[in-house]
Amino acid sequence: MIKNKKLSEDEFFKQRQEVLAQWPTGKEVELDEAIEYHKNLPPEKNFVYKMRYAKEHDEIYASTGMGKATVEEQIELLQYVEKEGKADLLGLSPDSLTRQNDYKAAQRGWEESLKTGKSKLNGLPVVNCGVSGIRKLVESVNCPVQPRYGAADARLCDEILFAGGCSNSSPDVFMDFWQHSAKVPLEKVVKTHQYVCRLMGYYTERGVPICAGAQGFYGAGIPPSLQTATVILSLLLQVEQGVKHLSVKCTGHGNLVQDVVSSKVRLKILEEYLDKLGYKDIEMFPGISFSLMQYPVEVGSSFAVIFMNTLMAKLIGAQQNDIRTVAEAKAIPTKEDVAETFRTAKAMQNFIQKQNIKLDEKEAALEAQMEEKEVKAILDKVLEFGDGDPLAGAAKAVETGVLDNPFAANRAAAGKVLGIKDSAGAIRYYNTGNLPFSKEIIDYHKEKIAEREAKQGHKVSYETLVSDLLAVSNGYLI
Amino acid sequence: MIKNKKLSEDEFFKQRQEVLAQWPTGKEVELDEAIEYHKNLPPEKNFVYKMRYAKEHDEIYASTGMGKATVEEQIELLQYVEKEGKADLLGLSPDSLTRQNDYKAAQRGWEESLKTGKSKLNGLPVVNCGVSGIRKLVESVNCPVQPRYGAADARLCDEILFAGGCSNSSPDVFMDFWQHSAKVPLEKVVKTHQYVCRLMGYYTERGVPICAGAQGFYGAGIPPSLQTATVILSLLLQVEQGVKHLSVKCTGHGNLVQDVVSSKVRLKILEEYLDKLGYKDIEMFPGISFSLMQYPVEVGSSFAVIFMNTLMAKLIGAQQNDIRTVAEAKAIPTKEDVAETFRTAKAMQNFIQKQNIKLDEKEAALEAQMEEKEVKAILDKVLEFGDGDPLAGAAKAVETGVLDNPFAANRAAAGKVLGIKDSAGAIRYYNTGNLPFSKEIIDYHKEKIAEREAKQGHKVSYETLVSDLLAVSNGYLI
Amino acid sequence: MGADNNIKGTVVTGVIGEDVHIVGIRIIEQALNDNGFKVSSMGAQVSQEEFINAALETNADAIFISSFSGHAEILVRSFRDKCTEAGLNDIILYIGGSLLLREEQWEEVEKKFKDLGFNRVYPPGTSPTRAIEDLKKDILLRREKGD
Amino acid sequence: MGADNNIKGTVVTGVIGEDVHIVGIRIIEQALNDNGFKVSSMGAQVSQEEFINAALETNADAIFISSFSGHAEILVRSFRDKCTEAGLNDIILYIGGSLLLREEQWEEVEKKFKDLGFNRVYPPGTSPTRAIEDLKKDILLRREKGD
Ligand code: B12
Ligand code: B12
Repeated sequence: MIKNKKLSEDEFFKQRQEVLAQWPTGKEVELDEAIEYHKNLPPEKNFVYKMRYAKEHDEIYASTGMGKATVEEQIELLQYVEKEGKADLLGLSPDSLTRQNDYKAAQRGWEESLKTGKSKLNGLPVVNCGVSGIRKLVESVNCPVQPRYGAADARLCDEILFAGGCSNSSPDVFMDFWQHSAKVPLEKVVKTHQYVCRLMGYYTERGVPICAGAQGFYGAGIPPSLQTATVILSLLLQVEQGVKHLSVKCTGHGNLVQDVVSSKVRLKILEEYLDKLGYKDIEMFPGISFSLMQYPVEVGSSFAVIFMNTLMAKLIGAQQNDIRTVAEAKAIPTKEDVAETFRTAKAMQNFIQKQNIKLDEKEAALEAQMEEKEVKAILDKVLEFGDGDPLAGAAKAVETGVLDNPFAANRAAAGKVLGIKDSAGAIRYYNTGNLPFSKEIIDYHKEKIAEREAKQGHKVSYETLVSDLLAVSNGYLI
Repeated sequence: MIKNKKLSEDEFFKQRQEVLAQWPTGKEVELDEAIEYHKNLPPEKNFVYKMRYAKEHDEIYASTGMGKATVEEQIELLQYVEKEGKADLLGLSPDSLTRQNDYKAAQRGWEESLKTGKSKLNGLPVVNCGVSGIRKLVESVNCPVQPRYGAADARLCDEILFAGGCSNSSPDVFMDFWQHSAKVPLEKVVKTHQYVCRLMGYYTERGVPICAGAQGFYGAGIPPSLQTATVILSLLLQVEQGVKHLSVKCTGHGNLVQDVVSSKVRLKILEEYLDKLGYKDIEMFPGISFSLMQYPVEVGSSFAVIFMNTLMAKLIGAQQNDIRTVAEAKAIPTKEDVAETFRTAKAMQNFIQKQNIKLDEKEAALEAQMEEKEVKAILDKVLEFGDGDPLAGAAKAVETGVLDNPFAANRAAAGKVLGIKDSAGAIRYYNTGNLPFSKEIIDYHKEKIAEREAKQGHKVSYETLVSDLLAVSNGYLI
Repeated sequence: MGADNNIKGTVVTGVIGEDVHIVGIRIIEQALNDNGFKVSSMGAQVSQEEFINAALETNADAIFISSFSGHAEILVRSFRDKCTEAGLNDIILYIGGSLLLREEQWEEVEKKFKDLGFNRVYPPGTSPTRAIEDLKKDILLRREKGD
Repeated sequence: MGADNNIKGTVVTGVIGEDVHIVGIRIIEQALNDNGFKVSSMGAQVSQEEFINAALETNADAIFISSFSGHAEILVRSFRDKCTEAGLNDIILYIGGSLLLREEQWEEVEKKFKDLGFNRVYPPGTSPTRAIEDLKKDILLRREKGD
C-alpha cells in the first residue's frame, strides 16, 4: 500500500545503494561532497535563488527544454543561448532512452554521437555523462542549468544532476506515470518519486535549496480543474519528503480569463491543503506554459504563441515563461532556433513585465467559484479513498477514473474524460467520465458547450475536439 | 489668411482643372464615372465598410505600407500578402518622388523599373500609373487597397487613387507639413489638404464613403498630448470639407497606461470639439501604431514590437493594427517579409481580440486628467489665436511653438519641445518649449522625470533622450 | 478517391520503442474505427515483437507505427524482415510521425523509410482521412494480388 | 583613437534629395556640436547645389550627407566632380543612412559609394562617436596634405 510518508533515513540510504549501482557513473555521487560543491557555486546559478530574485523584482524568465547527445554539444548550445538568446534559465533535456532507464542504448547513441560529431539522441544521456560531465556543463555558463524532463524512474538521473550542480527537477508523479510510461504501475512511480523528493529534501535540509516542479499531466485540451487536483497531489508527495521550494506549473489554453483564474485557484487551493495537512514554510514560484497538442508549423504563428505565453505569464505573475521554440512542431531545435525564440521572449518580457494590465475581475468570479468546486470535489474524493492520505487512495482513484487522462500513454488510465472549447476558447468538459462532480458543475460545462453549439449552428463532436486541438496551431483560438 | 471653411463647389472645380493638368494621367479622372465605378465594387473592398464590419465584430486588422515601382510588381506583392499573409487590408505606398510631385523623376524610375524588372523606386508612382493602373490593382485583390502616405500636395495622387477605386487617404495637414516637406509653408499645405478633403466629401456626399486618417505627426519620443492636439486640428480640417469617416490614429510609446489613456483622451476630446463646432454624424475608427524612431534590426525583437502593437490595439479597441514588417529597420520589405509579419499579427489578433483584459483603471485616472488639460491648453490657445477658427491661428501657433515638433523635416518648426521616458516607460516633457502649459502640468512632468533620475541615480540628458529613442529597438522598454 | 468504400480490414496500431507520444495514433485509431476498420491498439512503448505478435494474432492487414522520438530509423531497422520471417507476408506497413531528429527534405525521409520496407510514410500533421484512403487502396491491391 | 582631440572644423550637414528622414542627421549634428565642430545644418530635402554652396560659404572641411529614401545612388551621382568643379578640392565627403532599396552585402554598398567619391560610408544605426573619430583623423590627414 502506498502512503504519503517521509522515507526514513535508513530506508533512503538502503535504496540509494541500489540506485547508484544501476550504472557505473553512480559511484561518482557523494552527497556531502556534492553539498559542498553547491555551496561554492555562485548563488545566481542556484535555481531557487534565481526564482526568488525574479519574484522580488517582477521579472519573467523564459524557459525551454534543450538537449544534445554530448556534453560538448550541450555546452555549445547553452553558451550560445545564454549569449545570443539573453537567457536567464538554461534548460536541459535528458534523452528519452535515459528517461526509460535504458542506459545501455543511451551509451550506444552517445558513443555514436561522439564518434560522428552528430547528435544521435533526442537529449543528453545524463547518466552516461556522469557527475563530472554535468559539472563541466554547469561551470560553462552563468545561469542555472535547469533539468526539464519526466520519467517513471529518474532516481539515478536526478542523483547525477544534483551532484553535478543542478538545483531543480520535476518529480511529478502523475505526469510521469501517465505521460512518461506506458506500462509502469502507479505504485512504482510513487516510490521512485518519493525517493527523488527525499533526496531533494536532503539537500535542502543541509542548506542547498532544490526546487521541485509539477504540472500534473500534459494538459492540452483538458479543463484545468482535473490538472489542478493532480498537480496538488504531486506537490503533496514532494513536500512530505522535505521539499520546500515548489515550481507550480500552470497551463494556458488560450482563454485568458480561464487561464488566469485557474492559476489563481491552483495556488489558493494548494495553500489551503498545505495548511490543512500541516506543511509549513513552503515557497511557491508559479510558471506558465501555453499548452498545445500541436505547435504551429508556420513560424509566424509560433511567435504568436510566444506572445500569448508571455501575456499569460504577466497576467498570472509567473516567474517562469515556459515556452517552446519556433521549431517545436518540426524537430529538435538548433541553437539558432532557441536563441531567436528567446530573444523574442526576452523583448516581450521586458516590454510587458512592469505594465499595469489585468484581467476583467467580474467575469472571473464565477469561473473561479466553479473551478474551486471542481478541484475540491476531486481532491476530497481522493482523500476519502485514502482515509485522509493523498496517495493511499490514488491508485483506486486512477482505476475508477476519479483521476483521469484521455491522452495518457499509460494503459492504466480510464481515458473517459474529454475536453472541448467553448465559444470563448475556454476548455470545458465534453465528457466528465467518472469525475466526482455535482450536477451543478456538469450543467455549467454543458451550458457552455451548448452556447458554442448555438453560436456555430451545429453540435460539437469528436471532430470538433480534434479541430480544437489544432486551432491554435493554425493561428486561431477556436 | 487661412480659414477652416468648406470650399465652394466653384472654387473646388476651378482648382480641379489645374490639378488634373499637372500630369497627362489627370485626364483619365472623371468624377461621375468614378462614383459609378465605386458603387459597382464589392462592398468589402470599401475601406469604410470594412472598418465598420471590424468595429461591429470586435475584429482587429493589421495594416502596413507596401510599395513597388510598378503595378505588376505591386499586384504580385498584394496578392501574395492577401493569400500567404491572411491580410484584411492591403497597404499601398506611393514612392517619395511622387509625394514630392516630381512626376518626371518618378516616370524615369518607373520606366527603368519596367525595363529592368527591378524596383527602382521606394513605392508605387501612382500618378504615372494613372487611374487604369490603380483599377487593375484594386481588381486584382479582394481586400480594400489602402493608400498609406503623406505628402505636402497629394491632390493629383489622391484624385487618381479615388478614381482608381481606393476609399481612404490621410490628408493629415500637420503630419504632411512637418514631416513630409522641408520647405513648403503651412498655408500651402492647408490649401492642398482642403482640396483633397473636399474631394473626399464630394464622393461621400454621393454615396461613396471615403475615410480620412490623421496622426498629427510622427510621434515617436514626444508625449501624446501635443500629438493629440495636432491630430484634432487635422481632423477638424477634414470634417469641415465634408469628410464623415475618420481613421483616428493613436500612437503607442510602450507604457500601456499612457498609451490607452491617450487614445481614450484623443477620442473623447475629438468628440467634444466636433460637438462644440457643430459637426454631426461623424464615424470614428481608432487605429494604433507602436511608434518607434528606430525599429529593431534583430528579427526576434521585431516580433516583440508586433506583440506590443497588437496588445495596444486590443486594449484601446482599435480596428487597425498599424504595424511595421520585421524588415522595417533594414529596407523596403519583400513580399515574404510582409506575409510572415502579417501571419504573426493575424494569429496574435485572433488570439487576443475577444479576450477580457484591460488596463488598471485607477492608475489611469490621473494620467487621463493631466492629458486632457494639456490637450485643451494647446487647442484653446490655437483657437484663441484664430478667433475661434482652428486653422486661422495655426500658422501663428507653429511660429510661436504653441504647436511644435522637435523632429520636423520642415524648417518652420520651433523644435523646442523634447520628450523623455519616465521610469515606467511613459513619455514625459523634458522641455515644454512654448507649449501653453500651466505650472501644474509642467510640474507633473518634472516630477515624473525626477522620479526616474532618483531611480537610476543620475540626471537625464540628451544622451538619455537618444538612448530612449533606441531602447525598444534593442528589446527594452527604457 | 476511387477506393471501394466497402473495403474494411484489421489494423494493428502503436507507438514504437521508448516513445510515449500517443495522441497522434489515438486520433488515427478513432478515424479507423469510424471507418469500420478493426483496430488492435497497442498504445505507447511497443516493441517490434509486440507488433508482430499482435498482427499474427489478429491476422492483420496492416501495421500502423507511430514514432515521435526522433529515433525511428534505429527502432524499425529490419522490421520488414522480421515480419516476413514471422510469416506476415506482404503485410502493409505504414509509419508516421516526427521520424528524424533533424528536419530533412521530406523526399529523403520518405525514401529512407521506404527503403526500410514501409509501404507508406507520413509526415507530422497528416490527416487521418488521407491515411485511410491510402489504406483502402493498398488493401484492395494486396487482396487482388493474393487472389 | 590616436586622433588629436583639438582637431575641430566645419561640417555642412543635410538630407539629400526628396528625402525627409531628418532624425539621424539631427543626432549627428548634436554630437558634432558637443565635440566643438561648427555645423552648418541644411535640414531635409537638400539639393547637390545647396550642399556645395553652403560648403563654399562656410569654407567647410566636410559635407555629411544623410539619405534614407533608398534613392541615394541616383541622388549623389557626380557629386564629387561637381564639388571639384566648384573648387572644393579634397573636401571630405561622408554619406550615411539606408542607402539602397534592398539590403545588400554591406561591403558592396560601401564600395559603390566609395567609387562615387565618398571618403566614408555609414550603415543605419551608426553611432555618432564613430563618425566623429573618423572625421578627426580625416581632417588631420587633409590638413597635413594641404601643408
Ligand atoms: C505533446 C508532446 C509531448 C508530450 C506527449 C504526451 C503524450 N502522452 O502523448 C510529452 C510532454 C510527454 C512529450 C515528451 C517528449 N517529447 Co514531445 N512533443 C509533444 C508535441 C508538443 C505534440 C505531439 C502531439 O501530440 N501532436 C498532436 C497530434 C494530433 O499530431 P501528430 O502527433 O502529428 O499526429 C498526427 C499525424 O502525425 C498522424 N500520425 C501520427 N502517427 C502516425 C502513424 C501513421 C501510420 C499514420 C498513418 C499517421 C500518423 O496522425 C495524427 C493525427 O492527424 C510535439 C511537438 C509538436 N508537434 O508540436 C513534441 C515532440 C514530438 N516531442 C519531442 C521530444 C524530443 C520529446 C521528448 C524526448 C522530450 C525532449 N527531449 O524534448 C519527450 C519524450 C518522452 C518519451 N519517452 O518519448 C520532439 C521530437 C523531436 C524529433 N522527432 O526529433 C517534438 C517534435 C518536440 C521538439 N521539437 O523537440 N512530448
Ligand atoms: C521615422 C521614419 C520615417 C518618418 C520620418 C520622420 C522624419 N521627419 O524624420 C516618416 C514617417 C515621415 C517616414 C516617411 C517615409 N519613409 Co521612413 N522611416 C522611418 C524609420 C521608422 C526610422 C528612421 C529614423 O528616424 N531612425 C532613427 C535614427 C536615430 O537612426 P538613423 O536614422 O539610422 O540615424 C543614425 C545613423 O544612421 C547615423 N547617420 C544617419 N545619417 C548619417 C549620415 C552621416 C554622414 C553619418 C556619419 C551618419 C549618419 O547617425 C544616426 C544617429 O546614430 C525608418 C525605419 C527604421 N530605421 O526603423 C523608415 C525608413 C527609413 N523609411 C523608409 C521609407 C521608404 C519611407 C517613405 C518613402 C515611405 C515608404 N514608401 O514607406 C517615406 C519617405 C518620405 C520622404 N519623402 O522621404 C524606408 C527606407 C527604405 C530604403 N532605404 O530602402 C525605411 C528604412 C523603412 C522601410 N523599411 O521601408 N519615415
